[in-house]
Amino acid sequence: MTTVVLRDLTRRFGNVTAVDRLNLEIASGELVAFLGPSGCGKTTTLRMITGLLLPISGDVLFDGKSMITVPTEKRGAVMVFQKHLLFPTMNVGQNVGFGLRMQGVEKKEMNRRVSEILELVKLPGFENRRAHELSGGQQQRVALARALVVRPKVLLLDEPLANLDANLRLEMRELIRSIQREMGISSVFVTHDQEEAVMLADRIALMFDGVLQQYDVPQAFYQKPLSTRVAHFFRNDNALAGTRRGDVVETALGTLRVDAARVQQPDGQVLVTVRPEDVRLNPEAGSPNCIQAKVLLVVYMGTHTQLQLDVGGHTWLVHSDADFQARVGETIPIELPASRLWLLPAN
Amino acid sequence: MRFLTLMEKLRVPLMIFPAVALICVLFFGGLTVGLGQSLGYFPAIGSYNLTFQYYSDVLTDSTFFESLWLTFRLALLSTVSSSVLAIGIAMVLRQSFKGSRFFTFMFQLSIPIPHLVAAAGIVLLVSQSGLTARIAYALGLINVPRDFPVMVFDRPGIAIQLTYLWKEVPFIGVVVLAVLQGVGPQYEEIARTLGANAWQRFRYVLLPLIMPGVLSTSIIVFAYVFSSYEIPLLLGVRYPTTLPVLAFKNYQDPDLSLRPQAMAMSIILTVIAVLLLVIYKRLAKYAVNS
Amino acid sequence: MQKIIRWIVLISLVVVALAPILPQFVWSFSHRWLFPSLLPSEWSLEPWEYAFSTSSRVGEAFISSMAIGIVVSLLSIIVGLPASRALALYDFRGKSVIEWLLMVPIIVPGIVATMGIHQVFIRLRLTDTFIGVCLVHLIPCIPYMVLVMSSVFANYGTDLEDTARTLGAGPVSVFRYVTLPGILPGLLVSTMFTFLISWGQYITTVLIGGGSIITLPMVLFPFIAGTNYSNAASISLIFVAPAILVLIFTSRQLGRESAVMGGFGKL
Amino acid sequence: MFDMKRMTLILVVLMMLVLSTTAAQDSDELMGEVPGYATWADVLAAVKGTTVNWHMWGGSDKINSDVDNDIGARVQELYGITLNRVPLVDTADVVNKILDESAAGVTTGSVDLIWINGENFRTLKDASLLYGPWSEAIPNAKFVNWADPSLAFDFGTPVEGYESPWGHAQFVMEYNTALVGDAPPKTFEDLTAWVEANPGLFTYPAIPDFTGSVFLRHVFYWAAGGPEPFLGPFDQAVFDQYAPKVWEYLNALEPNLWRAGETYPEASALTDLLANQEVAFNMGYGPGNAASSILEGKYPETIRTFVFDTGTISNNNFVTIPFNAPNPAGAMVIANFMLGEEFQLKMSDPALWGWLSPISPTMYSSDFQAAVAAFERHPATLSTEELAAGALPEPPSAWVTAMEQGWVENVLQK
Repeated sequence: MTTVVLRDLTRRFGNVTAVDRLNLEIASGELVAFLGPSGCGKTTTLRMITGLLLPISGDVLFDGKSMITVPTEKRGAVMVFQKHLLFPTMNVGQNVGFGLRMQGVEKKEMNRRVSEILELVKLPGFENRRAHELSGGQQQRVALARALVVRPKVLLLDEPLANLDANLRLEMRELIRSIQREMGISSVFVTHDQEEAVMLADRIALMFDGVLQQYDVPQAFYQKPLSTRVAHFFRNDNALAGTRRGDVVETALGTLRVDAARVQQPDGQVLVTVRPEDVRLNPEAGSPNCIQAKVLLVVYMGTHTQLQLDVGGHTWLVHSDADFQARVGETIPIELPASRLWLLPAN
Repeated sequence: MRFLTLMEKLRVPLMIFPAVALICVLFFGGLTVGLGQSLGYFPAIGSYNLTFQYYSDVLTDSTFFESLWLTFRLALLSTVSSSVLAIGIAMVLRQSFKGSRFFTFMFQLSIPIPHLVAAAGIVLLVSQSGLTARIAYALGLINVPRDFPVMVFDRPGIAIQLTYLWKEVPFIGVVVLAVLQGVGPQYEEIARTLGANAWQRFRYVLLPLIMPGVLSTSIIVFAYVFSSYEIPLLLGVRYPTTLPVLAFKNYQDPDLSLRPQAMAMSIILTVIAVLLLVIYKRLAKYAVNS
Repeated sequence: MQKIIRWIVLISLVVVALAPILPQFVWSFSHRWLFPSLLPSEWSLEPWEYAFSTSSRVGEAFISSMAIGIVVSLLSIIVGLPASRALALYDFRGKSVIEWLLMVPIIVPGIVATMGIHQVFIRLRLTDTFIGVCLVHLIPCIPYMVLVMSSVFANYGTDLEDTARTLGAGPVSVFRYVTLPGILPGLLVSTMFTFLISWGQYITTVLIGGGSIITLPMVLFPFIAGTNYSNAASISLIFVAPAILVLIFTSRQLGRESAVMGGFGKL
Repeated sequence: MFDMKRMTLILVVLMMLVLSTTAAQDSDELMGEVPGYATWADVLAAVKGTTVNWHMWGGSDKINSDVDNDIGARVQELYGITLNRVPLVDTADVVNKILDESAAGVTTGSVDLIWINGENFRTLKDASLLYGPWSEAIPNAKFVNWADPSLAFDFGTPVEGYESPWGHAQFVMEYNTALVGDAPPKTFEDLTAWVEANPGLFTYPAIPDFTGSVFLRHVFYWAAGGPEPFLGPFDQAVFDQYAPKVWEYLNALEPNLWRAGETYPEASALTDLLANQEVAFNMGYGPGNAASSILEGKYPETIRTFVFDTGTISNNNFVTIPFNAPNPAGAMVIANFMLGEEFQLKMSDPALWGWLSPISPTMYSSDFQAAVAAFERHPATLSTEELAAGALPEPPSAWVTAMEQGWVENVLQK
């Protein structure tokens, strides 16, 4: 049970600032996702937590103790990579027991703990298999077991599921989640897949260009993104410029009511946004917050129908019921429920 | 259609035939002639009767065993020390640092240089009146050449081994380096986060990864040293000398009746080489697996 | 600390790499250089004049060494390339036997087969001939070529070739535009190795060439054995120069991660 | 035995008297029969535009370049022959090649002429693998005193027209005055004393090296009080009588030798050891070697030569023609040229090779004699008189083989 604090963590490679004054706190037993496009600095941060990479400035604290001078092998922050999962020269048992062997744990005890952890990852009795005899998912689970068996203070997973196919990924997510909960290990995992981050993480740290954009629970990234960039990353580009005045926003398409208790932008120039799934089509006549939109494209998606609409010159995406009917070029009314509207700062 | 399937069938045989034929005729043909002569089938001197006489002549001669032991010792020592040094240097060269390409090139420098030139260079360097001895004299460390340690024409064969080291360390090293660069840093990083210190990372993670490459290049090196002729001839003592030198001396003796003995030595040399290879591969397999 | 060790290793690496070669430059310009002088007491161009004179036969030997090396390399490619491809990409009965057959010459002392083949060559009138020497040099060269190239082929695979064929390329075009560029780095290195193996052969050339085919090692050997180090030095340097040139061209291939060097790890 | 030697000496003198009268006339006629050619003119006609492959020891750049340039150019000019020198590390290699060719039934080989003597000659002659007889029939053979046992016998093997002499060699010891002083040990007793007083500074080449072998013969001669017991056919009883004393002497010497006798150098390496003061002595068949080595920069200026008080062994360098030589006529022409005044004068020049001539100078013109007399002798070279005074014969090669083998078993491997 360890809390991890990153304080003003900064790292440069040549002229490029990979991570810029990052401040973050990971509560004991929490599972945090570092999310962002490739090159955003999430892996660099992970490596700084392990000590494989030293920051130029800033500090890494485990339970309040600075780790900067502690070498990787003594930190107790264990890493699981996406590639090169298992040591190819060892069998499963040797792979899992590696960390214990390094600590000089007695052989009998080691074997006991290895078989125990293999059961936990649902690979009982796999000790003598060679790495190349295992499937991708099995290898992933062995790698996880190898990390867990040393009871790390912090578990760090670098895109652990990127190489797995869709079904396996789902299965593994659940496994990681349940084991992490069960063992209560403070964990960080790096991913560029927002869906994965949302499903797994207690909190998500979204990074762009080495700068932390938003650190919050997954729901917040959908409901309360802090910028258009964040919103865009979570696939929300629906926006409409306007001016807030109290609980209304004046837009070119009319006046929209907002939930003043929910939105955080001050009065003045703002962007009104609403998630595609929150837009109501076919509103009842007379509903508030109704505006007209022109249908640009209708795509049947199986579970729903996706529409591209022209809303005051902006292209919006809207999800409707699967059986929703509309013709391209038709103008339809849509309702933007006040309780779902969120305001972003105007650019 | 039938023609096409026939071509399909013949493809592999056609591809391997030239190489296999050449090696069979030249190498195994030569070996067979040698075997025949070693057994006394030597029409040129009018000998057709098969006999093991020449083998027993060779195997009862202490000179042969002294040569065998010397040859084996030189090969083993050169191979082991080359491998160890090669791994060490490769570990340094794999790190990325300024000028690493220059140093890697310098490391490879001796690979293409013929053994003969290497031998001459080593003599000029480490003989009792060589450059090192002269530097030692200039520094006042020695007064006369014989104060300088004996390294050329010596029983332990130090100059011989230095020549092999100089030639073979880069050969093994380059292979190790290639393997290490293919491995990348991640295994070590995992090991590190799992609590392995520098030695443990090398011993338990890297060494098993590079061992297959080291083992098979060291077989090549061992075989080379085991069979080389010029270096021990130029830098070694007159007695005992290495097996190839001894065999060739007998072969080139104007007394043709020594030829079957030379051939018997060669055949024994061959058998030992193949045997050592088999043992080595077994050991290697065992070492890698456990 | 680690940095200091690294630089100690690197500097000694350079010193050790150059120590047996650089002093030979000085030797090649020396007339009298006796113990304990650190530099020659008399300088001279004689060793170089001798090396470039016709009587040293260095020029002639250089040409035959080069010609033999090139012919042996080409033959090794012609013979070794199909075999290594077959071994790398196809499974067939007796494959392990073939592999073994082609690898044994690396392990077994070359002098053994050479002494036997010498007897046959005398009868076939191949001793004292250029082609006889080339043939005997092939014994160690083919196995090296096959060893390296089968690893290269295995690494390269057939996917790209198959793609090219579905795109309408004939066998020649596939080889010319897909296979050859793919295996070229490996081919360069293995050709360099076979060339250098041939380039450095001494005793096999002496035996089969019978003194009629004079190669550089044969010109050099008497001077080393005869402790005539000044002449040995000038000839050594001529002997080394093409080898270093070859290295400069292939150094990059040698240095980087490649199936080529890995090939040596597949014995 | 001894009497026979005296007899031959008398014969020599008589022959010299007879021959000297004809010395001035330069006839170009065959003096006997050679296989395949009726007259010398036929021989000369056959050689125009041909190549002669001369297989010879190639360890001396000086000899190499002189053979290629001077001799090569002259025989091209005189006879239209292209001389192709084939360098050897060991003459046994070419002997072996001939043996192999014969065994394989190769009747036209590639070797025309071989620089040879001793054991190698005997091997080829005994196996009947030589062309000839021819050497007594070529025109310049008239200069050769075939009655001289050192020319009629090559290490006890009768020459009988199968090889032709071209240079004379005598064993000398070389020493570094900087280490030894001006009074080198000229007897084996003195040598022992010196070696004991100066351990590590003396050694001799490992046998069967040519030079090491001749040093060993000197020890045998010393042990027996002279060469006489070893000049007849090999006799095991005689050998056993003197051998123990030789092994005892050499083994007693061993602990004080260079490297404490742990190993013995090659002759060429010994040259280098002397040059760099690793040892104080070298030895060899070339009385002019010290002088030319000093001039070539291989030796320091302080090297001098001496011979043992009891004399040193001398022998001759020959050339021979193998049975399957493709161009025996050309080979004979070269051999003939090498017996001529021009070649012998050049070879004797201390500034060039400084060899001794197998031919008495009186056989040649007065110009030749005057030129030889005018040679400036290097201080490192002994006078011809000093050398000739103590010239000892070589034993038959069977003795040499026995001595060499004995040394390997009783000294080297002990």
